[in-house]
Amino acid sequence: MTLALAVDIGLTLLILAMAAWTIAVRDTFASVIGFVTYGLLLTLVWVRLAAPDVALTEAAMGGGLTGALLIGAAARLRSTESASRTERPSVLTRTLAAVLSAAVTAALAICVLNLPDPAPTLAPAAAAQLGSTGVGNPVTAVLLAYRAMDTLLEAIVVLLALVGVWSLAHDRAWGGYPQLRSHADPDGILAYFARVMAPVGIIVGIYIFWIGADFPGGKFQGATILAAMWLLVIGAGLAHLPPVSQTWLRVLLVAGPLVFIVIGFAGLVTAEAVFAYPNGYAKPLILAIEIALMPTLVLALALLVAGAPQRMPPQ
Amino acid sequence: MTMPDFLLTASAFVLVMVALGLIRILRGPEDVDRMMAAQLLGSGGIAALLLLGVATEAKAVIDVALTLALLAAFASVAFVQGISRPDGDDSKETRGE
Amino acid sequence: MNGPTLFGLCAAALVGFGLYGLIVNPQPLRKIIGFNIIGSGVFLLFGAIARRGAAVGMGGDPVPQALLITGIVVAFSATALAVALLLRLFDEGGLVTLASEAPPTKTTADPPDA
Amino acid sequence: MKIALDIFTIVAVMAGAFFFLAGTVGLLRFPDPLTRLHALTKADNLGLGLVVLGLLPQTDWPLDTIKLVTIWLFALLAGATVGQLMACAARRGGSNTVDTLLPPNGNTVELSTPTYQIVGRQPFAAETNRVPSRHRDADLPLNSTALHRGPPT
Repeated sequence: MTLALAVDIGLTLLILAMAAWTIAVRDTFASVIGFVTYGLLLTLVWVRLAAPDVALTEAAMGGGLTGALLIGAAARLRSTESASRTERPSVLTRTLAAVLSAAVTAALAICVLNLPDPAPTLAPAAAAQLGSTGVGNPVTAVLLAYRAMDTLLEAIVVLLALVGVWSLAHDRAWGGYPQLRSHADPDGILAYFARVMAPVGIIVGIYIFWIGADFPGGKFQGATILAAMWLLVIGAGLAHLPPVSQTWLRVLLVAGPLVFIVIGFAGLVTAEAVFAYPNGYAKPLILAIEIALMPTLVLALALLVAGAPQRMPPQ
Repeated sequence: MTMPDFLLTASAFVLVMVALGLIRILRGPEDVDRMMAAQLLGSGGIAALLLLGVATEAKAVIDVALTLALLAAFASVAFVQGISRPDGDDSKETRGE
Repeated sequence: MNGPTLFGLCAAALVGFGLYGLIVNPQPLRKIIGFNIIGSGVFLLFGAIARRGAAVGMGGDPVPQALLITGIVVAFSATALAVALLLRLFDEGGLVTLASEAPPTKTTADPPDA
Repeated sequence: MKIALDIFTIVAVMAGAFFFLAGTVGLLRFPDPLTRLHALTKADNLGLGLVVLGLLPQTDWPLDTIKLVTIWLFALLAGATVGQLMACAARRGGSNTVDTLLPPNGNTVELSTPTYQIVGRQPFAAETNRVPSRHRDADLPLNSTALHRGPPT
């Protein structure tokens, strides 16, 4: 057990060093690289905390998609770097910030050290109900059975964020193509990479989605992988993003939450409550919701990375 | 020394190696160098994760490593594109829609 | 000292780092990164608490873990929206600043035609 | 048989760990980006590859085995692609060489927004000073001797 603790301590030190450097480094581009590295280390921590579902999400979101999003922004904003450096706050501000941050850290640390023992847990309650959902993975069961409302609202949050991003388009680019376009030679190495990687990646994404019912995995993780593969193909110059005014795109984007809501409210008739599933039908209904949410999430996550429309729609 | 202990030690060793490689992230000097250190952390992290997973017989860890391998590759490509693109502006693009 | 406590303390420190970066870094993109580090610190704290709730053969309490997944996805969405706002600000004036005496911006630029 | 497989695991994992050591030492000690890249690919391909190879006897056939091999293939593919792209970026002198990506006449790039030209261009001039002049030729063929010119840093 001491060996495992040594690994934990090393991991902690590594993470703290990486976070401090990400905050302190002058160059924004370097900071983004630090942040992605930090996300990768967090994935290892989630595994150490016996939360493989969270580790999968962190690996997909924290490192991959957020990294691509931030790097695109950092590249575009590079010309503002030197102007921003002149705005460095005064010594007083920095001291006050350091004191405040240290106080927050100390308060949280005291809370951590005084957590109740034995720890309260809902694990037995979740385990007791697991059989009735027909789902093997307790996290998926929580996401789609006991706390389905959260998951629905989460999908809607992703959608609303996308609407927010789109609404930041210039008037003339309204409903047009997102900025993301490739500089890559369509016969170059990147195209080759995308041609080989994307099909295998799509299989992995669907696999992660599919095993989510019984093992760690699920729609968010699978959708993130699929979104990343789509962006990869676009980045390699093999495909284009559609203009955001396309009808099929908008239909697919709202279809997932809509199916979720319909099934949820059908519970009022078929079972006793909203988001209750009739006996014996829990698993197929959960599966139906997951499958309907999948395209919504893939499209929404990829388009969030692509950003606001920048070019005019076709006339 | 049992097999899990050996694998755990190997995992810790790889992590330490990767941590030393992170000095390159601190030093730079160019973003390319930093990216290389991040790439080393990517493959080292995957190796450490696999060793850890097999040592503790946690099957799901292999899936995590698989996801990590995919997304790390994706992020690396996004980074190189970001580096070779001065300000993200693409008006020099000649291929029309 | 055990694993969850260790990572809980690590999480507390991360929140502190992120808060400092959020306040001190002048560039808005860096503030977004700082904010994300605060977020991950909070997630990690939550994860440590979930790990302490390990029972009935589960490695951790599944309810906080499910909330964590929700949280990570929502954090990503918020980050994407913040970045989009930032880029729009850049498109407007060519400069990104939160300073009160912002330099006069040029007229609104139009995107090129496709 | 079990013992033979275990010994194989130990040998392969140790060899893999050695290549991570080699990669780290190279990344820290080598003088310029291209040689460091050379060291990195050793850790990437051989280090991870040998670790995966060593773990194969310890995992279940067939699904886990396929996954492990897939992970290594991903790493190989990504390493080869990103390595080449990074080498191109390093040859140009890294990320700060904005000027190498501009057309030869330098100052007139058709940026999409007129505003960028006025405000966004200024810092570029400052950045230019940081780039060694011999790195400014952007369009050298890949197989030219340019590959050997990296300055010791």
